[in-house]
Amino acid sequence: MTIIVLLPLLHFVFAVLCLSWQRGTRGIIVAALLIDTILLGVLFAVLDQAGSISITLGGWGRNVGIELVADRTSLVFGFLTLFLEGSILLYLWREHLQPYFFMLLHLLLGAVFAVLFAQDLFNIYVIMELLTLVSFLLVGYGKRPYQIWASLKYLFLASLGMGIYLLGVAVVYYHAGTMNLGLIATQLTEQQDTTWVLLASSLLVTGIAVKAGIFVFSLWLPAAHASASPAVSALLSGLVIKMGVVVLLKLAAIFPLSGSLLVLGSLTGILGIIYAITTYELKYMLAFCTLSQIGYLLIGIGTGSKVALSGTLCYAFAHGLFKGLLFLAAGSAIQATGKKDIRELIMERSNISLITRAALLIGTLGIIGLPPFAGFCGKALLNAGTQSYVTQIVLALLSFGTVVSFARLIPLFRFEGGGYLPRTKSLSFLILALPIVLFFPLTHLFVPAWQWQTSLNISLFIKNLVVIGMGILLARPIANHFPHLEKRFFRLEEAAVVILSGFFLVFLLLLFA
Amino acid sequence: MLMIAGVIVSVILFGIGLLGMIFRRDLIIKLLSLGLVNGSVMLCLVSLGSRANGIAPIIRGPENAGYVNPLPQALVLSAIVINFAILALALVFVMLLVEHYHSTDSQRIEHEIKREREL
Amino acid sequence: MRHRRIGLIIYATILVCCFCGLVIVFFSYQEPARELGTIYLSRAPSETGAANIVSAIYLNYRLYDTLFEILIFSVAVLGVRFYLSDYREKEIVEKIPESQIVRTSADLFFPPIFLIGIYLTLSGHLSPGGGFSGGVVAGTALLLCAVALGANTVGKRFYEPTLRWLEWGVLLVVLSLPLLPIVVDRLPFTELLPPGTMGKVISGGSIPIYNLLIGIKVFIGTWVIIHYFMRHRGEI
Amino acid sequence: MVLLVLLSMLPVLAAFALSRRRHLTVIVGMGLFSLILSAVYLLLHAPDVAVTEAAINAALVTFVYIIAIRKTGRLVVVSDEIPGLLHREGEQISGLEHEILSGFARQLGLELVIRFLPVEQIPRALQQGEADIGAGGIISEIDDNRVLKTQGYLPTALYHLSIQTKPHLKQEESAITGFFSDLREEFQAGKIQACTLDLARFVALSRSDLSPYTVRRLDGLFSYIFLIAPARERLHHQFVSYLSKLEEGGELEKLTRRYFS
Repeated sequence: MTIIVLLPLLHFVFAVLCLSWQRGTRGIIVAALLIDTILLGVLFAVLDQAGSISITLGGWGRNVGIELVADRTSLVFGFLTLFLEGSILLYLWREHLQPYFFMLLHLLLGAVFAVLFAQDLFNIYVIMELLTLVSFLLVGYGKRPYQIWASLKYLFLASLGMGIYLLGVAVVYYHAGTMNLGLIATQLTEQQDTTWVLLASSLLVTGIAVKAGIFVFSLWLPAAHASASPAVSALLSGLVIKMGVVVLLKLAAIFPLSGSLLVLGSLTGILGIIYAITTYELKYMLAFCTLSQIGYLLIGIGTGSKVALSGTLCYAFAHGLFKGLLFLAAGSAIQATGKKDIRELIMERSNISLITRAALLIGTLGIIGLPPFAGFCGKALLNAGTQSYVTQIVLALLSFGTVVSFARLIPLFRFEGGGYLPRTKSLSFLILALPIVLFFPLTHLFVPAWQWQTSLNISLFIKNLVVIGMGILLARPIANHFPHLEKRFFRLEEAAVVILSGFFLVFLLLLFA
Repeated sequence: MLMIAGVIVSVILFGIGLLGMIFRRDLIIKLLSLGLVNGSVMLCLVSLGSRANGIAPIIRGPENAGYVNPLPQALVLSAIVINFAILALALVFVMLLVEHYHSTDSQRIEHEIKREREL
Repeated sequence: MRHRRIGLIIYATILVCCFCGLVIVFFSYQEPARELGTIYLSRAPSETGAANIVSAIYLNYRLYDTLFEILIFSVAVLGVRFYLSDYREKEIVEKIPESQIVRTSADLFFPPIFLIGIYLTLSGHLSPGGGFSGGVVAGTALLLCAVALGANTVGKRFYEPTLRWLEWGVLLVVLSLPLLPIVVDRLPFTELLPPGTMGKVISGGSIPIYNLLIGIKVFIGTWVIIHYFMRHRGEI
Repeated sequence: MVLLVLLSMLPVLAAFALSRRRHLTVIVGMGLFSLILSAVYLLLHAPDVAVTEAAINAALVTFVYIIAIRKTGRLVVVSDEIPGLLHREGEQISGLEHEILSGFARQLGLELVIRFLPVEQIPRALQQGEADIGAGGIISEIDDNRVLKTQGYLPTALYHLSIQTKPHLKQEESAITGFFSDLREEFQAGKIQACTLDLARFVALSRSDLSPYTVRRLDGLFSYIFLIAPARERLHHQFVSYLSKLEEGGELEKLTRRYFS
């Protein structure tokens, strides 16, 4: 049971060591990876027996102390963290970075592990603030003015979101008398008048949504993710955004959020994909795509059935893998050619290393959900988990949009010679690419077999292939004839107003649900 | 009564901070508004824990009554430090931006960055 | 363009007003059924031995939160240091004229403020205060000196590498102390020291230790922040 | 009761502080706000929070912000004092270049600071980053690659003055050294043998007695320019576009007429 305390705290210790013992940075990296692997392995074994474990720090009962809980969700995200950590550290192996960078990296990983196990609303607030600050500093690491501005915008909006969240915590504490999620759940069943839940949950959801990459709330995301360095983008897009989703998962287990999450999910999915289709700058396109993919996860959480929740986990895991791979590969492609635009990258594809292009291809296949790659598994489970036709249509639309936006990358993949890529970077691509290809067997570790039996059928394969085929065929005409989209909302002032409007949207959705 | 007054004031402060964040174009003033937004939530928390004729939660004798709720105060202590960290770090970033763009006007900076991207 | 801006102003103002109204209405609509926080008041004196219940919660029941908070503070210090380090260093041209009044007042005020800082740090378990406020107050005392004598003069008295070692060493200790019980086969974050008699100077288990460590950490951090800002921005 | 008064003061103070224009007022106002807030915490029986709030928000944040804003927003101009272009009138500074520079500084939201420096020291000051812009009747002919130049904003002419009857055939060094005001005194004392002057300086000098000198107008097109510090490429870009906007809008002509009618 000590593991769930050790995982975050050891990373913090490593972070401090990174800074004070500068020559041993690489040794610390290897040690951290090893220890993470061992601890997660032990945790897997324990959870396989017990289902979930909890610990109350200091041994004080959960009504006064802080409780930490580990379950299947935290395990899945823990493994995702491990994969991304390994890949990113390998990617950065040859680069000359200051120990400061590695310290921030370890702090980020520690905070991520802490979020996975957190079970207390205020504890979540503190961890999320640490996560905000660390990712803020990581985005601005290059000190270029556009990076600084993107990260400052991120800090402004995320901090505003956390202020709203804290107000929500105050409401919850005032009425429920506790901040422990489990105790709140029991309070909710005991109390007769639970009108306050309306305000509390809309405040909490709004605050977290700003960090979770949901379209109307996280308008800072495209700039921040596109202007950070590749490894940081991969971490932010693959991991940090997911932490918001993890918290939403925890909240959804207690508060009645399903209807509003479905609407928010559809909204962020469709708006995100529309923006992704019209963007030609590769990293911006990937960032918008992140916004849309969060839609899948929210729809899964909102649906709430067991299969859909498994689908959410599956897709979150898969998305972390392929979005991390895509950002890393896109980073090295842009580095090799000096071009950012997809069209220009295609013109200069001979300068991009073959391995980078292969990595981009695998990432693309993963994200468009070609069976049996990673994206397909999550989509299949999500599809099987929902009963309503509206949701299924939205899911199909999302798939179609993703294919359309990624079909433009296809000309990159002509088999011809390419530039040089260091071996460590190829290896780091491999770490992420392998699980994407072998995703289906991997899922058996955390998805029960009966869920697969109910969700896999031949019509699903056909539907998926039809969507992909249509997407590839229609990609060019759609992208060419798309109207110009308003980008004003991405500015700081407007984004703050939009967050506030988003609060009322959530509130009204909860009111009428 | 006292508690509700505190809550009302803190919510009004929250609104003032929000308006400042949205309408003041100056980044430093925006930052201070952000500080106000976070600070107002702390006032809300503390006043939720308060009570009329209460005693500060420092035990002086054996009797056990009349103390105000200590938990929100402990939470607010953390929140104040977090707020400070945000304000200090964001200030450094604003300074770096001013060094480059010679302006604290958010819209101008945004405009300049857009132009640089198009170049 | 102008119409848009006015529209935005009206829209945002209405939204903010609605938001405030909504929250106030909800707060006044429903009052909590019972008194909150009594559990800490009844349990903390005997369990932790600290008279100041706030610090009992802060450094014992919810120590985990506090660890994150210290990390956030450290990240802030580190960020200030990293991002200001290659910011153009100001030649300190304009120095405060060496006026006797400023120097004397610095001499006069520095010791008492510094002592208040130390007192706040060490008596955090008995009375209001604690590591954070104590550290900041002590740092502010140093700031007074820096204003009077010049940041570089004061800065020279602190050898920076030592300071850095101390800062990170203290953080390391704070992070590993909660893990110490594992060695004696207990759960992490378990209190190992006896609570002692409430109200005595030595009481409260490990709360004074944490207060002292946090105080040192925050004192150094505050000084680093002030020093870096002064070095790169000129003095007051 | 005190508590209610303090509580009601809080929004008023916050709204007042945040609606001010000057950074210093806003920061000090928010510091005061924090102080009152900490008093409120004390009255709400939260002494721990009060101490921390006073130490961190009222003292530390205010202090750090005051240091930070201290030197933002300064546009340092080094210039020689030239009548008509940039000269002192009692306490005030006026002139065509001053008009242009203050308009530019206003557009950038910076405070204009003018330091007077002899002409030949201006490039060095710009290079060393002591100043941002060099002004004071600088001729487009200046041959200095170490600084950035703007386009000419006002055409001018060069005059060669010499005390001999025959004009010199040999190219002379520029005689403009030191402050122009010193130069004028030297002229009056008759210490100067020969020199080349621009129109503004020439006009200013011609008020005194120039009879011993032969005056010859040099061939070629000259105009006044500004110099920009080499490290400030963005500023250079902004200033050039500002000048061309002035020219297109006809405001430059209006200003010129005001000072050189």
